Formats: sequence, structure tokens, C-alpha cells
Amino acid sequence: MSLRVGVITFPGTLDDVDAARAVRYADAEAVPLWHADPDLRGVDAVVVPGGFSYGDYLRCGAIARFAPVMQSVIEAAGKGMPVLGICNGFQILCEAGLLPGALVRNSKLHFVCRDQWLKVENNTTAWSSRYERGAEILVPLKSGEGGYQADQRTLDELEGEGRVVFRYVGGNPNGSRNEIAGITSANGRVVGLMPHPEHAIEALTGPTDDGLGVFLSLIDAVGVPA
Amino acid sequence: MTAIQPAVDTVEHASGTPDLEQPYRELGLKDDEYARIKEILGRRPTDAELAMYSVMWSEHCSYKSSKVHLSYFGETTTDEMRSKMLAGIGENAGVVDVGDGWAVTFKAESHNHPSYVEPYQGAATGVGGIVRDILAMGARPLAVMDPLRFGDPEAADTRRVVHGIVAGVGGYGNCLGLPNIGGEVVFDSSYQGNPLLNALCVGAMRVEDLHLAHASGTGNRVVLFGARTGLDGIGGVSVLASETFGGDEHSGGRKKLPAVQVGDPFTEKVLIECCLELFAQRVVVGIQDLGGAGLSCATSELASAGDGGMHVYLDRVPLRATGMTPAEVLSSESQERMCAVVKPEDVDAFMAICAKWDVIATDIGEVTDGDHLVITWNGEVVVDVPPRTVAHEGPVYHRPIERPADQDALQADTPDALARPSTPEELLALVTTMASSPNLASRKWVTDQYDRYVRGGTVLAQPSDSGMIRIDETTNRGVALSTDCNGRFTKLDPYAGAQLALAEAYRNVATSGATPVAVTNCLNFGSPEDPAVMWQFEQAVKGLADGCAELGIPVTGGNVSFYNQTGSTAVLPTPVVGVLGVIDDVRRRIPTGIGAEAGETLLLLGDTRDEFGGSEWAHVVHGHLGGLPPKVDLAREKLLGEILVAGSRDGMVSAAHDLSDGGLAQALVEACLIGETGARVFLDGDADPFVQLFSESAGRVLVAVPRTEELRFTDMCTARGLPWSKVGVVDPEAGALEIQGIGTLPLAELREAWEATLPALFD
Amino acid sequence: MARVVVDVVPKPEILDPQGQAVANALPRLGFEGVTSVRQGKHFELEVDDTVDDATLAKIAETFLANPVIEDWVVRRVDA
Amino acid sequence: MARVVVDVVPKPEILDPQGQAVANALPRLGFEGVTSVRQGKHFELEVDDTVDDATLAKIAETFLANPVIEDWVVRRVDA
Ligand SMILES: Nc1ncnc2c1ncn2[C@@H]1O[C@H](COP(=O)(O)OP(=O)(O)O)[C@@H](O)[C@H]1O
Ligand SMILES: [Mg+2]
Repeated sequence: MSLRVGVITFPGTLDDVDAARAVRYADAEAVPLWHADPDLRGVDAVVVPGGFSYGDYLRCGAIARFAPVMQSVIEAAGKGMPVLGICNGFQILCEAGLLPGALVRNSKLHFVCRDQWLKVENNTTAWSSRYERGAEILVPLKSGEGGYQADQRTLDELEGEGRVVFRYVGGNPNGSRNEIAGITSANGRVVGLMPHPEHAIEALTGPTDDGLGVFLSLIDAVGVPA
Repeated sequence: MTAIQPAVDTVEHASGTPDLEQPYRELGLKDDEYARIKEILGRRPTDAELAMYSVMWSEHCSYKSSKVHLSYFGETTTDEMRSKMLAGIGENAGVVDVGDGWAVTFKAESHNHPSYVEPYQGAATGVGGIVRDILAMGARPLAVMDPLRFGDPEAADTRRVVHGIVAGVGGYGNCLGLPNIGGEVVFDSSYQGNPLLNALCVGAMRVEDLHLAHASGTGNRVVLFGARTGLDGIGGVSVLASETFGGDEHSGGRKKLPAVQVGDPFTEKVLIECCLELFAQRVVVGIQDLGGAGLSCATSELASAGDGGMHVYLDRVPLRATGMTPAEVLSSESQERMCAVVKPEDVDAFMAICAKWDVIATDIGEVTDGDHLVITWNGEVVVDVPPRTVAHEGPVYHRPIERPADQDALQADTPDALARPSTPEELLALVTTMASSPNLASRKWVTDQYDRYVRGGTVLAQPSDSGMIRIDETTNRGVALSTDCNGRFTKLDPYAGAQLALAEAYRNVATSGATPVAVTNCLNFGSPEDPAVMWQFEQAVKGLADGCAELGIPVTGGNVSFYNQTGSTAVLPTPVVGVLGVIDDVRRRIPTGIGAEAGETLLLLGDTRDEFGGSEWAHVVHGHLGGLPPKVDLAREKLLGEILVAGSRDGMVSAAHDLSDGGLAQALVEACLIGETGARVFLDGDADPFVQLFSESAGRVLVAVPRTEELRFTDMCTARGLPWSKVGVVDPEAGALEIQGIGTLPLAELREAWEATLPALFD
Repeated sequence: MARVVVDVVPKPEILDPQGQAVANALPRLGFEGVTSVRQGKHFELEVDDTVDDATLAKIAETFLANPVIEDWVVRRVDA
Repeated sequence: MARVVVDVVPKPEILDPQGQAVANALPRLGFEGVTSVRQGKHFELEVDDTVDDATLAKIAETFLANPVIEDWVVRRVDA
């Protein structure tokens, strides 16, 4: 048996096929989860993928956080289940209160799609243990509202507790405070990031395969079920 | 505020009031066209019928000026060329069998005028429309491309148009989850008041899943699904309402409606997934997208493609606005709607799938025996027409054609007398000047606003010669696409210009290792009522069709956009050509940047002649346009393509970049910058260095071959009669482009020149 | 110094996907009784006393709103 | 039936790139004297008379605004 990883689809989710592919590349089983169905189908972990859930017309992730499936995810995360939010998924996790802060329009107001260098600042989370601390990885960033914002106290707390997992290097692409690209919950089980590791799992279709480590890390966190 | 209930113009009323004056001229119909409608119906049309005929008989929908010329595409397509074509001109989009059981469908369309009025929404809905065309074939849309033309980059209004169009293409495509894999950005002052927004979509399906829109089977249901119908884009038709109600907004007439449509990409994304599930569950007989002419088009086309009879209960259409008249409902261009024909026993399953996706679906009618399209409104008949007369039997014009009086003078004004750089310093400076000019500078400012990764199938996108996507993850089969057109070449000689566009797109596809198999086009011209424009059009169509016949690849579809002009000045004739190629294994793609393997040799394939008519150099340095465009040799293009594909298959080529605008110098700059690797280049001492560096002779490609493959590759070229010359070596250590005898340009300096231009203009 | 508010809303006949998304979501979140929503933009400007109403109208019309698809209202508010 | 307006603006300490872009553009377009701009969202709701102020506040706080980064104001207006 392999690890079962749920991949949520909301109406408007786009990168679910990619997240599922990345899960498979890490030799785990991708289990589709539907926004309207609270059943997590016995998965070991959940990925909330990128896209524009419900169109994201109000505010990214604002509507998705109320979906029935998210109520189950919030509950499971409370019990320690690993949850990864990528891009829109990160926005949803922030809206849902699983991660602190919020994501706002990019400082230049344009959507930005580019290959982005990130520094791995914390390799003790459920989704980053396969990296060396301080390693630099190249993965796509593609978002219009990727500027990470939080009040000073929250920022101090995140930095003080080492909860910044990924940081932009080589220039701030979107105005994120402290160049933050991804953060984790206090227990290291919930991680959200704006860049797309699921789009860097093979050199054929991504800039590198640097992103695969995110999904392989999960195996260390959960262990392969017997 | 009470809405006045409109008195509806019924067929019965129309029969009883034969002499009622109708505003057909305001709706764009000519006297004889109106007379023909009366003849077909045996009475005057109702308001609703008039709305239908006027929009369906418009240039945009009926192709009345272009039809007689476009038939030439069919005449020049042989059975052999047709052998891989599963659907061609006349369908929503052409479909090609690409092997492994896969069918690929692709098409381009223009949305030029709306993109000038409201650039963001015009571009957004342009993308939305072409995606629905692909979806209607039963295919999953996989990627989009956006050939764009803008006015003078320095002009104040250009900024508004560029920002709006680029954000609109990105806003819609990104939210829809379709990677943008290529396009064009060209600036020329002829597009100042008339930018071009062409959008291309490509999709794939299993061969057996091809769906062609038709409505056969008496008793089958007609279901409208997707967004509600509102007052979008019915500015023209509002004259009907105002005619009846005195034209005052408060009395039910709608004088000043914007002809602008607003896109909702989220609704379209959901519609895509919903449609694909409907296809997969096999609960649709036929499907039709609602495009330009809304329900007028969908109902009349569906009916005439089937057995001919249909009854539509128009009052059932879910509306977004109150007090809409039947004519308005029929003409509304509200986006994100589709129409399906469904067997009665499948209706429940159909509705359940729509409900799952929260898509509004309404049974609005049925297929009937008989051959009339009957539309009722609260029980009264408002339309009763033979559908073919609406959809397919519109007027056909043989517009006057005349070679422009100044064409000879234009061609005689050759660039030969223009001052050329002669010293090494001048030549070296020119390399940088050209690389930083608006038409040659890096397109990153544009393409960085587009998601090129979503769906995980993008193998090549900007800044590659072609966009390439993997369509089968198990076999790694994929397709490559490129769109091209040099409007200056087409202006100088429309026949040759169209062939040069075809040649360039063909070459771009082959340069990435794919075999070209099919062609689409988007023909953007001025007014068809201008004989000179019609001459350009006729010549371009002939050139393109003859070129395709010579290359042996069919035109599977396309789009014509006329009336692209500011005042009486037409845009440069711009027949954008899109070529689709197939690659059996995307892992052997050829990248554009050099330096993938150490110690590569740089070879130039093809012949270089002194050809500067319509060149970027003449434009940038002298603002000159005259003479003749470069010679076209399609047999050579074909040979070149075969060599590149063979080279890719046998692992002999590690990078390749085609030569086009800006010539060898620009190709070298791009190959170095994209590959982040320097090179040492040696020119032929016996030939003019300016010509070698900047000529735009067609049929040339720069290739990088590993040292170990050099002999094998050049032997193959020699054996097959393809001229080649060794022009340099890749030099990873140099960090510069060194042109021996001319000078050295550090890559950092070149990158600054190449990448800073568009941000400086538009940030 | 004065405080000025400019509200920009999509014209009534123009599709408003944003407002529609909010309206559709409310019942799902358990909020009944909201029958329609339109979503627009809200600008708060600090302006010098030299800026007159005509200028403010011009700013709203030519820049903050797109009159092809949007209506706008300018209000001066007490600071 | 009642008409309700909800205005949502970024909190003063939160970076507002959109407002800033407007503020920067105005002088370029020849409009002087606007010293600061904040850009937010403006909602116009039609609500049944059963919807009370507490519910409206809840809708604004939990849904229309994100209190981490935004402030909001609810106003009933005459129909
Ligand atoms: N509007 C656009 N949208 C997407 N990609 C574009 C656009 N314009 C240019 N590109 C891409 O940028 C690259 C360079 O464009 P261009 O110089 O026009 O290519 P070529 O000369 O080979 O036709 C190509 O990969 C092209 O597809
Ligand atoms: Mg090219």
C-alpha cells in the first residue's frame, strides 16, 4: 500500500491535475476530493492546489474556505494531518485561519509567471524535510495576488519560531513582506507557499525537478503505511 | 418604475402589416438584401427575424465578401492532403489525426474592434470565444496563443491598449487554466486606431470522441446551458426596440447600450469541465457554442446542420435583464453559453451533470420534422424561417478588385539606396540597436503575465520558436504550434507575403523538431469595399493556398476580419498563419537556446542573399518600407524541415533557432541569451558582413550540433542538397557574443538591451 | 485638505461576475435574504483644497472608472 | 427591501499597491493635488427586511472583508 494523498478540486481549481501528478511521481496515491463533499476518504494528507476557486472574484480563497471539504480539512489539520496549500491553496489556508497572514495583489499589479529561486529556510516541516537547510531551488511562480502580508507581531513570531519555510531570493517578485514565499503552522504539519513545486517535477515540463522534494518529504512525515 | 411590457411583433402581425417600415439599414442590411429576405419569407420579416438575418448576414458571420475567395482553399486541397483531416473548413474548428488515436483541433479568431473599444474585455472575450469553438468539437482545450498587433509603441494610446489587451488575454486564459504557449507582439503605426487581437486555441480528444454540431433526430431536446442571457453586445439591435418604443431608455427602448461584453472566465472554466463530462457520459447528440451572433447563430446553425426542423420556446431562456424583447434575446452576445441537442432519455442525466457543476441548463425546445426553425415567445410565433437561409444562404459578393495604383511605385522604392553601416563599430552598434528595437526586444514583459505551466503539459513556450505541448503522458506524443505574419512583406507583395508567413510558421514548428501537418489562419485586412484591399486579400489567399499545396499540408480552418482601418487607411495586410506540427516524442524537442552540450558547433543552414525589402533594419534605422520582400522557396523550406526533424530524431541537433526578423545577428543574440551561453562567430570574409548579419532571406535556420555529430549532420545536409556553412562555436567561458573582425558584446550588456525595452515603454 | 470618496460600480446592464459570485456564495454560507449584489471599487482620496469638484469628476470619469462599462459617484466627506 | 452598502478598504498599515499606483499615475495625467489614495471594494446589496444589522455586520466581517488586512463599514441607504 502506498501513501494516500487527497487533492481537492473546487470549481475553478486549475492545478489539481498537476498536484495529483506530483503526488504520483512521489510514489504516493492521489485521491481526488470534491469541494462539496466533506468526506476525506481516509487520506493521509491533503493538498489544496492552485487555481481560481469559485473565480476568486471577491478575494482569493474567500469563498473556498467555507466549502464542506474545507471544514473537514480544518478539523483533520487540528489533529495533525499534513496539509499543503499551493498558490490559491495557500490563500485558502490563510483565509481559513490554518496559517496566519494574507496574500494581496502583487506590488506591480501584474500577474507574474516566472521561474523563481527560493531558499529553503526550514527543513523540519512535513513538506520540506527532503531539502538541505539553506538549499536553493528553482520552481515556477505564477500568481496575481502573491504578496504575503501580516502585521509586525505575526511576522516577528513567524521569524522567531523559524516558521518561514521558503523565501524568495534574487529579488522580491511580488512585494511579499520579508520576501516570504511560504510558511508553516506552529506544529510544522501545515505548509502554504505561493510558488508551484508541483510544476517542477521533471525537466521536460518544468524548469527543474527541484519541487519533487516537497512531495517526497511527506513520506518521511507520515511514513509509508504497511 | 414600471417596465412596459413590449408588444411583440409576431409572424401573424408581420403578415398583416406588409408595408410597415423596418430599420433594416440601421441593422446593416442593404436594400436588395432586405428584399431577398422578404422573398424568402413571402412577407416582411418580424423584428426577431430581422435581427437574426441582419446579424447572420453580416460580413463577420456570413463571409459574404470573402466566400468566393476562400473556396480556393478547398480547390487546392488534394485528397492526399485531406487524408489526416477529420474535420475541415466549415466546422467550428479543423481536426487533424495526429496518431496514437489522438485527434487535435485548433483554430484562430480575431476580436480586433472590441479590443480597441475596451481592450481588457475585448481581449478576454476573444480568448473565451475561441476556447468554446474548440470545446464544441468535443476536445479538451489544452493551450492558447495570442498574435497581437499594436500601434506606434511611443504613442500615448498604445499604452492603454497594450495594458488592457495583455491583461485581458492573461486574465481570462490564466483563470481558465490554459497555458499560453506563444503568440506575437508587433508594433506598427498602421495599427494605431485598430489593434489586432487574434487568439488561437488548441485542444485534443480521442479520435472516436469527435463531436460535430448537428441536431438530427425528431423529438430530441434543445438545451441551453451556461451563463444567463443579458443585454451584452446588442447595441445594434437596440434600434428595433427604440423603433417600437420611441428610443427612450425609460420607456423600454435601449438607445445607448454599450456593445461591450464582459467575460466571466470562472463560468467558462466550469462550462469546460461540465461539457467534457457531458461528452464522456455520451449524453449529447451535438453541441454548438454561442459566439458572435448568440442564439440566432446557434439555433439556425444547429437546425440547418441537422434535419432542418426545430422549435425553440424563447421565453424559457434564463435572462439577466428585465424586459428583453425576442429580438434582443436572439441577438444577445452574452458569453459563456453553449447549446446542446440531447435525446429525451438522456435529459435527466444531462441535467444532473450540469447541476453537479452548478451550471444553469434549460430545455428551450425540440428538434421537429419539417424544415422550419420556429421560435415562439409566450405562445406566439415570432420566427418561422428555413434555417439554411439564415445560416448558410446569405448574400455572396464579388467585390471589385484592383491592384493599388501605387503598388508599382512601392515596389520600385527599393532599400538599395539606404545608407548601410560599414565599419566594424557601426556593425557592432547595430546589433545592439536592433536587439533593443520594439519589434525584436524580449517579449518577457508580455509573456510573464501569462501562465505557461498550468496543466503540466507545456514542453516549449516563450521564448521558443514554437509552443509545444505533450498530449499523451504515456507515449509522450505532442504537438507544436507557431503563428507568424510579417505585414510589411505582405504589403509589398501580398501573394509572397502570405507564403512567407506560412514559411516562417512552418519553419518555426520544424525548428523545434516537429513535423508540420496542418494550417489555420486569421486574415486581418481593411475594408472589402476598397478594391485595393480586396486585391491584397485575393492575392494573400491565393498565396497561402498555393503555398499549402506545395508543402502538402491543408488549411483546416480560419477566420476573416475586414474593416481593420483608421479612417480610410487600412492596417498592413496581416494574414496571420498558424501551423500545427506533430512530434511523436516530445523528449526529443529541440530547444532554442544554445549551450545545452559543451563544445557545440554553430551552423547556418540555407542561403543568404542581399534582401532588405520590408526588413526590420529598413524599418528601425530608416523608417523605410519599399521594394520586394525576400524570395520564397517552399521546396527549400520543406527540405529544411525534413533535415531538422531527422536531426532531432537522431540526436544530432542540440539547439536550433530560425532566422526571421533581424536576420542572423538577432538569431545569434537570442540563441545566446536564451541559452545563457556565449559564442564565437566567424563571418565569410568574401561576403558583405552587413548582408550576412542582417539580411532577412527566408529558409534559414541556425543550429547547434555537438562536435561529435558535426560530420554526420553536415554530410546529411550535403547529401540532400541543403547548403550549410559553419558560422561559429559555442563558448560557455566567453560570457559574450564575439563576432570576429567586428567586435565583442558581453551577454550582460546584450541582455540589458534586449530586455529593458518593453518595460521601459510600458511599466 | 479634504477627503473624497469615489465609488465605481459596473453599469446595471453589464455582467458583474464578482457580484454574482458573492450573491451565489451567501446562501451556501447560511446567509439568506440577500437578493442581489453588485461589486465595484471604492477609492478614498486625500486632496488639497485647490482641487475642485470639476477636477474630481474628471479624475473619476477619465481614470478611476471606465465609462464604457462603469458608473461612478464622487462624494466629499468630512475629514 | 433595503439597500445596503459595504465598503472595504485595506488597513492603513497594509501596503496598498493599487491605491499607490493610482496616486502615482495622477500627476502623470496632469492631475495635481491628490496627496494619497487608498483603493478598496464597494458592495451594493439588496436585502430583505428580515436581514438585521447584526447579520449584515457578520456578512461583512466574515466574508466580504478579511479582517487581517482590511477594515469595513456597513451603511443602509435609502432605496
Ligand atoms: N503575445 C504573445 N503571447 C505569447 N507568446 C508570445 C507573444 N508574443 C511573442 N511570444 C513568444 O515569444 C517568442 C518570441 O517571439 P517572436 O520573436 O515573434 O518569435 P519568432 O520570430 O520566432 O516568430 C516566441 O516564443 C513567441 O511565441
Ligand atoms: Mg522563430
